[in-house]
Amino acid sequence: MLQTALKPGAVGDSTFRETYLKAYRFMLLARILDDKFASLYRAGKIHGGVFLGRGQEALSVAIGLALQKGDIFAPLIRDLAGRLAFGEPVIDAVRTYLGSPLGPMRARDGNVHRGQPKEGIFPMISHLGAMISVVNGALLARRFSGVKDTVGAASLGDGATSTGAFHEGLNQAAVEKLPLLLIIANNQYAYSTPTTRQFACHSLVDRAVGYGVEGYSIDGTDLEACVKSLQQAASKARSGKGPQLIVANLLRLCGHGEHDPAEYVDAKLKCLPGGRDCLKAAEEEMQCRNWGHPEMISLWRSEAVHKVEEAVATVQREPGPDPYKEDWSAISTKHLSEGNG
Amino acid sequence: MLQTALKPGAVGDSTFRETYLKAYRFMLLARILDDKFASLYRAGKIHGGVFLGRGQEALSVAIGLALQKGDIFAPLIRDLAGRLAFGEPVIDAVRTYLGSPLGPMRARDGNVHRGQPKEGIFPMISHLGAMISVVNGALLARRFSGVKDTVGAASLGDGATSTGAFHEGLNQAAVEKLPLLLIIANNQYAYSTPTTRQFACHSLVDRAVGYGVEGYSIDGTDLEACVKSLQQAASKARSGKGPQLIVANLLRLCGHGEHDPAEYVDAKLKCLPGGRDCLKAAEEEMQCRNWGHPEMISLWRSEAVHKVEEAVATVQREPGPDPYKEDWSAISTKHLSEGNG
Amino acid sequence: MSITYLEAIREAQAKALADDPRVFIYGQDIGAFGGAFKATKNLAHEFPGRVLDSPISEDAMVGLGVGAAIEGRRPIIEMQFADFSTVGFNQIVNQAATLFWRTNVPCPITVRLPCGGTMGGGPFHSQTMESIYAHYPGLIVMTPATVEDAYSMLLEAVALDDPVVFCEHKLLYYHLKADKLPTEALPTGKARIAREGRDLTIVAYSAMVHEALAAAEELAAEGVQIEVVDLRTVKPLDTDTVMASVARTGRLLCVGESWPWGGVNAEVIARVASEGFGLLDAPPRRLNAKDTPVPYHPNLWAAHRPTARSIATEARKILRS
Amino acid sequence: MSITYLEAIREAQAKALADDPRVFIYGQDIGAFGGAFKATKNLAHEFPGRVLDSPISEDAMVGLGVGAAIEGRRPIIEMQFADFSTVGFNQIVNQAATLFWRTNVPCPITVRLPCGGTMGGGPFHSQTMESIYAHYPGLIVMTPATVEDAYSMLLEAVALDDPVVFCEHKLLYYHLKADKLPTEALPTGKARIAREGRDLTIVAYSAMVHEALAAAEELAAEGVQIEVVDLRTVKPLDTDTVMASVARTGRLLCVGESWPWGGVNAEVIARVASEGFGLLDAPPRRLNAKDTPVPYHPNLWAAHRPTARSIATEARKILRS
Ligand SMILES: Cc1ncc(C[n+]2csc(CCOP(=O)(O)OP(=O)(O)O)c2C)c(N)n1
Ligand SMILES: Cc1ncc(C[n+]2csc(CCOP(=O)(O)OP(=O)(O)O)c2C)c(N)n1
Ligand SMILES: [Mg+2]
Ligand SMILES: [Mg+2]
Repeated sequence: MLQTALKPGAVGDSTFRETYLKAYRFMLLARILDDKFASLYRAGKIHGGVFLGRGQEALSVAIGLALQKGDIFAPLIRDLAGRLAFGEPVIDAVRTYLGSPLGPMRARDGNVHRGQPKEGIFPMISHLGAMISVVNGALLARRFSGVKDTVGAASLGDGATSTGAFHEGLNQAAVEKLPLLLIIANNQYAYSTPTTRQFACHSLVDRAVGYGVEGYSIDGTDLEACVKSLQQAASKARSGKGPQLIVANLLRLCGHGEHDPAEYVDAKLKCLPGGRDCLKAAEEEMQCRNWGHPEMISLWRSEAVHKVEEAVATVQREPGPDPYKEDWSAISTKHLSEGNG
Repeated sequence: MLQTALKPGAVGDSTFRETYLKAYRFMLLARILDDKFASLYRAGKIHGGVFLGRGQEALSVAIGLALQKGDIFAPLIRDLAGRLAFGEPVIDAVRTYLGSPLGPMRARDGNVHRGQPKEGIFPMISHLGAMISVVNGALLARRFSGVKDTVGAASLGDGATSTGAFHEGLNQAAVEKLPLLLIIANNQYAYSTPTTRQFACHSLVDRAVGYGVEGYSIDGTDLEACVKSLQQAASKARSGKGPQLIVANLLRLCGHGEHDPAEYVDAKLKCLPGGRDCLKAAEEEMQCRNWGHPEMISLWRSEAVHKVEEAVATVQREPGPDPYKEDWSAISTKHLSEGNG
Repeated sequence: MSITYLEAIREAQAKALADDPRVFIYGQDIGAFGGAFKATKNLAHEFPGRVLDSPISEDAMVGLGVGAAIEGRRPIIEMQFADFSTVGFNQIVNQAATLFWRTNVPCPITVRLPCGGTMGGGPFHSQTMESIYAHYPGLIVMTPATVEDAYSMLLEAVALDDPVVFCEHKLLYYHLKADKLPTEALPTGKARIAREGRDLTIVAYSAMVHEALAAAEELAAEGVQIEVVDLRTVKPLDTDTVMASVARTGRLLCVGESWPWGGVNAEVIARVASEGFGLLDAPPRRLNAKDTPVPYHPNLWAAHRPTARSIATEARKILRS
Repeated sequence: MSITYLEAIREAQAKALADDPRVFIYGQDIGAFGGAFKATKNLAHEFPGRVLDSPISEDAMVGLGVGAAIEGRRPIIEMQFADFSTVGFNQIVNQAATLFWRTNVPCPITVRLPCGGTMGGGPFHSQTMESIYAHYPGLIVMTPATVEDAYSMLLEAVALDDPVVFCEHKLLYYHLKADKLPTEALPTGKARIAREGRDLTIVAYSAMVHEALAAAEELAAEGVQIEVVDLRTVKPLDTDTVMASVARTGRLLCVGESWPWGGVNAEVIARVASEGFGLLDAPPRRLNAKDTPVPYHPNLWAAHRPTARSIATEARKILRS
């Protein structure tokens, strides 16, 4: 059941080189955008919380790249890299965080609670685990329609595996043998809670056998491992092998939210495998392999910075939402709306 | 992790012989009482449903016998044998089914929704899986009080393993390393639904590793296997080894309830291991081993019949509940009761 | 030929499946078995692959429905009993109910809840939950009281682009009969005058409509003419019809099977008191179940819920005031 | 020295832990970290082994509390946000709330819900759920509006033998301050006259009490004297105090942050209309949040919930009628 992530001999192969560099660019863009959100937060420009994916870009981007246009992605709070790789425009993220009425959530919902269902990005509700069965339903609908070669990915954290919704959702997907990729980013903490207070199994991948699904255990800071495992899992799911459970080991390199100094994080974890910064690791890897010259990387960086600054500048010029323009109706059948009692 | 149930050499040993016969007597009593409930149901003497444990007496009685006075038992709908073995009086069951105000549920709740929390029998609410965390809480409370050498058992069916409550409850027990016995009676159906629509794992015992708990897979129609496995699991739990997950294979030899002809049951299942009648099997075993002469057994039977008939006769003479004697208040702090709005 | 309330629900689902390929049904034991109450009898056979048995996973059942709805399907989710929707609660009130408002993508899901007390049902097989679901923005809550409405409103529910909590009353399943299925119906959101009268308005819904009608019959013998309004849907709530009736009678009694604190009765009285204060010649009153779980024994259950007798008694009080 | 609403909640828990060995606290991140809002700051350190971090399992969190209560403990269960109690809903309304009535064994569990809207909270971190829980028999629902009540009512909640849903308002956590902790308090179930007046009664609870008081201040400048009643607990609901106030003023406005359909406001108006009809010189009115999820952006949120301004506007309407 448990699989090793790496296909031998793949290294060096030139299409993979491109994939790797592409992945790196999205990781870089995500990191820079996240940093921007953090500084906007410190500047008091963002209402409510800010949640970063720092340290989890390799895993997240691998999800986005393993998916194809038309697939489904239900990201969680640390999936900026994966969102971008799957095609979410930078400006969608900025507009949602800054509460622009032009954003996909129209200032009604904010921060990480964003998406465009018709584009295949399902916007999370906050209740952890709740999106899995929603992805299942979309995949079942596609089966009804005879759509083949499609997959749906749902992201989760280690803490979210303790929810009943996680269990019901994964079990439901297994019973229906749906092409679900369930990716668990075990970043060692759920907010402040260490995994020892969250589960007692040796590894979360040990849960796969109990659902009758394939399981993968990977180093979530190893971009190559992430990309290849996710691609392998995705092609298995596409080919009718049912749900694939990917458990990645890594470390949250930020607070739970930007309000959280996260003093509770055990410093030793940084030295363990999975504790390093996946972005730096990818850069080092690129150097060893001589992929992408430093100049190119710094060019990419400045392009990314430019892109982010431009988006933020644009959105900051956009007017805030006007309550008088809202119809204050929660249903689409307007003549049945009760108005505001 | 997976264990074999039988301790070699135990067979024949005389204290075990007594245990076996004791178990058999409770099984017999349970079967006879269940049959009585069935006939009362057919006679229109019972309001609402009747749910029998036919075919599951061996497993259920093993639970009751593995528990000691002071332990906790949260039985489910097919646990009459276990309840009796744990000490539930026959008349409690009869009074609850017939709705006598003298019963433990005072005609407020009925049939299998009965118990006496202070005696360690937690009365189920209908929502499947919901009792596990309640047992966890009681066990945690005892840990606070320094009570050692105690265990709590919760019964579940195969279908109930699909609930979020099952997952959260077992995981919680594992994290707290509580002395929980979680017994799953896989009787092949959840109402009409076969296990193929309920889970996709090879065996439910494969879930144990995913929670980091010990797992047992047993033939639920083999009384010896049930008694010994449950005793082994109980002593492990008592000695601080944490939750024990027992998965028993057997067949429901009745409808989901007495209203259900259960035509959906695949006849072939009766021929498979786990498909036989555990009561008959125990009798045959006793014959082979020359334990308990036929006369004794028929004596036990008539004693059981007498006990049951007596209880029913007594309860049938008891007056029904009087709505005017009810205070119609759901809280114990009477001066805060809203009355009947 | 005569058809029961339950058969009407089965027929409505059969028609929805036949007329609209986007419709499918998902729930426990609803496939080959036809459901705990047989509301989907033979449908799995008649519509292969579109009536699916679910695991005992209410949360995931509703979540799956929402995902399918996003993809343009029209799922009907059957809860085995309304009482068990408490474990699917989050997906109903926070996922289905918020989807359209958040994303502008409609969520045409119907959640069927077999509701209400029956003999020997007890605390966990008797609950009515319309008062809970109606509180949440984004949901439409239907409470059909007749065979005709069970049929036409369920078809409406499936046709609507919004999530509908469809509260069907188990007590009406077998006893309530009609000669034939309706070909037309009142629009969703409109209440119905179930009986005309000029002395007192009784507002009721679901099974309580029949208790109210029986009470009205009893009081007619005393020369009192009761008007009975059947709300049909409790959200939206047809304030106009209620107000018009109170305008005629000047007196109001609200009857519901749910618990006394809050809920449909409180909402109706609050609206009439706020918007129709001048129409009232006497204080409006309400009758609910008692403020305890639903008892198992028929003696207790009969005293727990409003009945024709207790309604008539309450009505007399109002008529005297 | 000055103490905040949040600190009062922390102090009440410290006192409960210190005075009663049966008390323990269970919830996410409440141990060494002190909770998402720091309501249990240092408690794990001061009371070793009695303040436990739970997995993200709301259903099991409440279930564990009930089991411990059966064994004589007095658990306090902290939900990280009230909104997430929807996944612990079943254990609250069907397990905790029914235990005493079914078995005669009390269930002294306190479930703390950080409730209510804040800037940027959005649809799933802003909900108030008192109107949902109060509908269920077997629960006591507290909604403290002051630092003093946050402290004394939480101590009461833990001391009571019945399940209490303790709704604390996040908007009051840091801003609301008092000079010291109270040594005495009104009994549970009694409402409080937060401001005296003779022209109009405004009934409010939780954070809305302060909006109502601000509105009263604004109207005082116009020569109008508003009486503000703080319900304190919404179940049981102190009908007497409300009625006595309406008897004085003849006019009633109910203000609540929950959604418009049903709930506290409807319940209060229904009671006054039924039992105090003759006391009313004008139609009673209510003000709620709008019937949509709670919006993320402050502009929208400010328009979604009742505020001093909208309350004052509504009050003027009533005073004119
Ligand atoms: C059902 C539910 N309970 C509680 C919360 C509050 N909450 C939000 S994020 C979080 C921690 C999640 O940890 P994890 O799943 O490991 O994801 P991570 O933040 O580490 O990426 C919690 C407790 C929630 N969103 N949903
Ligand atoms: C949460 C929940 N959903 C649905 C039901 C209705 N129900 C009662 S028993 C049952 C089947 C249970 O099957 P299983 O767990 O295998 O136990 P068995 O009846 O086979 O002993 C169902 C669906 C319930 N009680 N609780
Ligand atoms: Mg984590
Ligand atoms: Mg079963």
